[in-house]
Amino acid sequence: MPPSEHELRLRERLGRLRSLPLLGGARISGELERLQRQIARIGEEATDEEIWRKVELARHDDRPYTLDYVERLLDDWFELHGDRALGDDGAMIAGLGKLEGRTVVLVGQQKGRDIHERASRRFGMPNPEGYRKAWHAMELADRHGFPVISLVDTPGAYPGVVAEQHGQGAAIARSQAVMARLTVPAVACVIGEGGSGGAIALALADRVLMQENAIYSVISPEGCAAILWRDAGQAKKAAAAFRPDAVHCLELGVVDEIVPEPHGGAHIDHDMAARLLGHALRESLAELDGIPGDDLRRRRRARFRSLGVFA
Amino acid sequence: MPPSEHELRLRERLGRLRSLPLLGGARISGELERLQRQIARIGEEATDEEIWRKVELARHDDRPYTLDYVERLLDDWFELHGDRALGDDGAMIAGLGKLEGRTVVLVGQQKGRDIHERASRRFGMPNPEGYRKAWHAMELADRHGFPVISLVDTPGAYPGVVAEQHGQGAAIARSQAVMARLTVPAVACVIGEGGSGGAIALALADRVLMQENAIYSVISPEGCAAILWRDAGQAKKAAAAFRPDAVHCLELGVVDEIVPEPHGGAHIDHDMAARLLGHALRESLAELDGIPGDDLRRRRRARFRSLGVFA
Amino acid sequence: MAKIDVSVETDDQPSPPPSHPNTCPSCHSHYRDDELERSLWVCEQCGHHFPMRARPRIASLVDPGSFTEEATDLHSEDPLGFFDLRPYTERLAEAEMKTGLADALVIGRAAIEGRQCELAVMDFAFMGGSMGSVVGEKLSRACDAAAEAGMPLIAVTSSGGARMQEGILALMQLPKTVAAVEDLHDSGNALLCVMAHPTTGGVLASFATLGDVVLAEPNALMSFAGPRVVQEITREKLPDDFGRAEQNLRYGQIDAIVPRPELRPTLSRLLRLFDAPE
Amino acid sequence: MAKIDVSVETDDQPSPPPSHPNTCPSCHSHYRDDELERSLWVCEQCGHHFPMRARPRIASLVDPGSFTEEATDLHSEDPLGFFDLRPYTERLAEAEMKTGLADALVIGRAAIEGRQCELAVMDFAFMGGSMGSVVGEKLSRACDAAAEAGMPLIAVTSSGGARMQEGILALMQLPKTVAAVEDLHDSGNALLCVMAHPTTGGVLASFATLGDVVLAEPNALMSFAGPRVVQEITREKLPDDFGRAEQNLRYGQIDAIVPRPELRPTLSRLLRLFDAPE
Ligand SMILES: [Zn+2]
Ligand SMILES: [Zn+2]
Repeated sequence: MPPSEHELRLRERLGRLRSLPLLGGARISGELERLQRQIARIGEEATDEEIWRKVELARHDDRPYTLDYVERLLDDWFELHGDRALGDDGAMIAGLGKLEGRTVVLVGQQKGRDIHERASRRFGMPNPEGYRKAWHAMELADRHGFPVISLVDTPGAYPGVVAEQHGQGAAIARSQAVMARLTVPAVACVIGEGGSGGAIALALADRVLMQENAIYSVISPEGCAAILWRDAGQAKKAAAAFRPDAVHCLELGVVDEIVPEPHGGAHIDHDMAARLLGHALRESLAELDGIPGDDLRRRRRARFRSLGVFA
Repeated sequence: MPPSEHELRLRERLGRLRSLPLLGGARISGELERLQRQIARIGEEATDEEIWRKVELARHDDRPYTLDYVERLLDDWFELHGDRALGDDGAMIAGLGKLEGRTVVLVGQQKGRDIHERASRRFGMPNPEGYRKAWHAMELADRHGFPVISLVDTPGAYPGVVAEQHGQGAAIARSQAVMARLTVPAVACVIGEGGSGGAIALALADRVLMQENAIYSVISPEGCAAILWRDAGQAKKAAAAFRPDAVHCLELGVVDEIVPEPHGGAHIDHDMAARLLGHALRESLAELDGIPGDDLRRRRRARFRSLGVFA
Repeated sequence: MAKIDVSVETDDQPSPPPSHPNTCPSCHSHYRDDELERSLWVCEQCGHHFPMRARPRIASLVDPGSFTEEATDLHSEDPLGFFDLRPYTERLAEAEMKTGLADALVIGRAAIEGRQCELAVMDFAFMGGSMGSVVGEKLSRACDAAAEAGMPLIAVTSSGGARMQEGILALMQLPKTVAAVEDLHDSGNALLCVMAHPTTGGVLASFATLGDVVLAEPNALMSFAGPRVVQEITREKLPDDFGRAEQNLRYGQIDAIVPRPELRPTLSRLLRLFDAPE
Repeated sequence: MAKIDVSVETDDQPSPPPSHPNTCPSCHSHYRDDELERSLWVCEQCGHHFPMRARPRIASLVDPGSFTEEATDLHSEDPLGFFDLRPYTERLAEAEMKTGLADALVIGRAAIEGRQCELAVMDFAFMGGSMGSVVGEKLSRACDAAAEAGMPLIAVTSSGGARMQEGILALMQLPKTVAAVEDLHDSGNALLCVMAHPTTGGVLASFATLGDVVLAEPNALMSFAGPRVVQEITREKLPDDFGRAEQNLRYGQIDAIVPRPELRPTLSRLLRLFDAPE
């Protein structure tokens, strides 16, 4: 498809976007402009090939993980461990740190870098203990007025027998409920795989960002393909159908902003990726500064309550 | 000892009581009067034999347990199960019911009546799951403005390996913290054994009642004897030393009121015991009616913060 | 480690289909339609709970004539232009034809034994009870209606999870309904949840588990990941009652298992306890 | 089932006494007093943490000269006229003689690397670090002092539990300190807990586990019931690290295990994070 046709479709979408109820509620017109600029920056809608390339990049073995950003963005990092009930889930990180001199609580799923760490961190798929650890940390943030930053990077919550026994579904629900109650600013960013319920558990935030090559989806391409065509190999086709890429999520109003990555992807240059992410996080936090807690909470809920398309 | 001497000692104690810091804080002078009446009603200080008799009565196999009172005092009882994390502890009861037309949340330890039930309810010794179930129910009460009634009857929290792994100490602390935060009226009554931390977990209430033949202690007589004399058989001597009986607890300001039992003890007549308890609970709740939630909480904390004797 | 996500199973069948929908999959007793209707779709031989459609469910719970349906006009859009084996729009039309419902959730005002409440009942027959934008919106509106009227919301769930065909917007119905439930809670009104077989994926991971009181029907599957997915990923043998109501009760996840014939009196009692208006 | 209660063990010895207090019970290295003092009472061979008294603990944590002790005048009464092998008053006098402390807790204002905080440090040598009315009152006052000054409270615990000799009033120090911590939390200030060996019974079951951040020293015993009692009641073989800091970390009960030499920089970092005034 020639670029001009893409451009046309994009403009048309943006036009639709303006009138859709999903942009009602808390969103203000200034944001539409930013959104427009962002779409213009990204330039054109991704082809099926490009979408699949993003799926690959989002899962790239060398992609920076939560702790890679922690290391580069936060001073005085102090990791909190344990859910005060049952365990300490390596698939979830929670802690306190200084972001440019300001204390924040950071939570996020953590994938492993080597074979051993991958197993111990369960490939970034949290158990209920992990979500409980995260909400414990977020409640600490709320008590002390610290903003919450959440970095989302998970194929999904862990589908284990014990995870189910310990209430995986309820843990994800409760984690969202805790975020819906926060009276401190919360900014989420999808930094890799934003896989389904396991991801949304950490993403009920005031601002939801998404890195350029991250994906965010209701189901993995493989899972979708397995259900629709009984063939996980059709993942590429599935990804093309539901388009988990950042531009599409931005167009739908699911994310508020796309965070640029270094040319070629975040894995090429972790330091640069961290600088770009840090800039976006600080900008988002600055926008939320000074808004009273009750207002934050009301707008945050309204933002999510406005999502959906129906007639 | 002749009654007159008892009387003297009692009066003297009451006199001391008036000036002690432990009666400062939230307590008001009207309460001192009630206290005085109560001491007068009980008449005289218990002898060592009488104290031991109360220990036996408090542990009597036929003594009414939490569910015996629930059955007799609450309409529309609906038991809540589970801690939403890990398990459903039979040693702890939690539920909703109507006390004379008013919805309350009731929590309490539950001993077993027969061999099988005793094992499944762990002799009324809760695991952390039990305390978590109780605080979940109390948080529900707080959300909906229902008063909390807690019935305390436990030899202590369960001293098990798994209980420790799952944070027994923290669960007891957290349960107290939840009660310290409640903005609804809370009335506790020790109905049998008020054993140590396992008991206080449910007793950080606005009003703390105690049945005539209940005991309330920092350690069981056997435990105390085992530590002091390396001989659990010296329990009677230990009980005489720290006097876990209701009159003594009342004198110290640890409980606010003694709830009378049927002649001979609550086990003689469960119905009558329930009527007497019901009356006391309703009276205490009535006294707390109309006090704003923040005041309740402030006074409740002040009540407990005033306990202690030092120079 | 497979990259298969696990929160969504939108198959229309909660379990392997029995030879005939009126044959009990547990004891193989066979019933006529009117027999099942009379027994509230509970097998009189073995107690198996057959799936129950939304409208008969409502009729079985509420006082006759007391139900006023709300938000009947909401229909799904097709934001992705989604096409798998067939277009999503075609699936929607087919589901509407088959069920007589506009989507997988019916909401409205009702009374149970004289106590008023807001009611939200899912129907598994509509695309596996999957939650898309319409289900999310209706559940949210039900929360608001309950909050405004000062009465509890009773939600009866039966769902395979989020509706894949609406993509990421389906996932957004999780935080949407959670936010709505928190608004309901802030209003001081209760959410009472009843989970029917199956309640899995995104519905379990949002409003269904946030009830002040959480009930389940006997043997209802209530797992975030489906048994097949768990089996596939962990390669473990699953316990016999994996994810079932009984296991959930044992592990402290729910308050009670209530057989269908006791559901109306139980909810009535809860409405009295939560001071629902008469 | 024995009726033995389990929350209190006030033995003066946290573990079987070694042949000599300066001999490492783990690797049997022997140290001179000045060697131990220099190493913060940590065995340089094996890392074993010897018990550390309150005053050297404070000296090891705070900026030189920055500690101002508070509530030095509080002394225990004997509300029960308690007499076991000896009168409680005699035990108190003896403990005061032995330790030079008025009771098992020292509180005061301090600075750590330039950041101010309130500090509460227990001393196991004073009647097994047991918590009676004075410990409860001082901990409560420390909460208030931190709240009023707008700074975190750092509590370093080492305790066998509630002080039996004060009977039910000792038990009341649990809710008393919990209420004080909740007042501190409502003021928006943090409680930072450091559990040293052993922290058991009533202290574990009250303020020690309510910290915003909970640290422990390596191998510290942190169990509600003592190992002996658990063994006696359950008749099970206890795991090797029963109740130890390492087990508590694995089971999610604490945030970190911090070796003693790293405690000062760690607390300093936490004071920066919690915006303690300079
Ligand atoms: Zn059958
Ligand atoms: Zn050594």
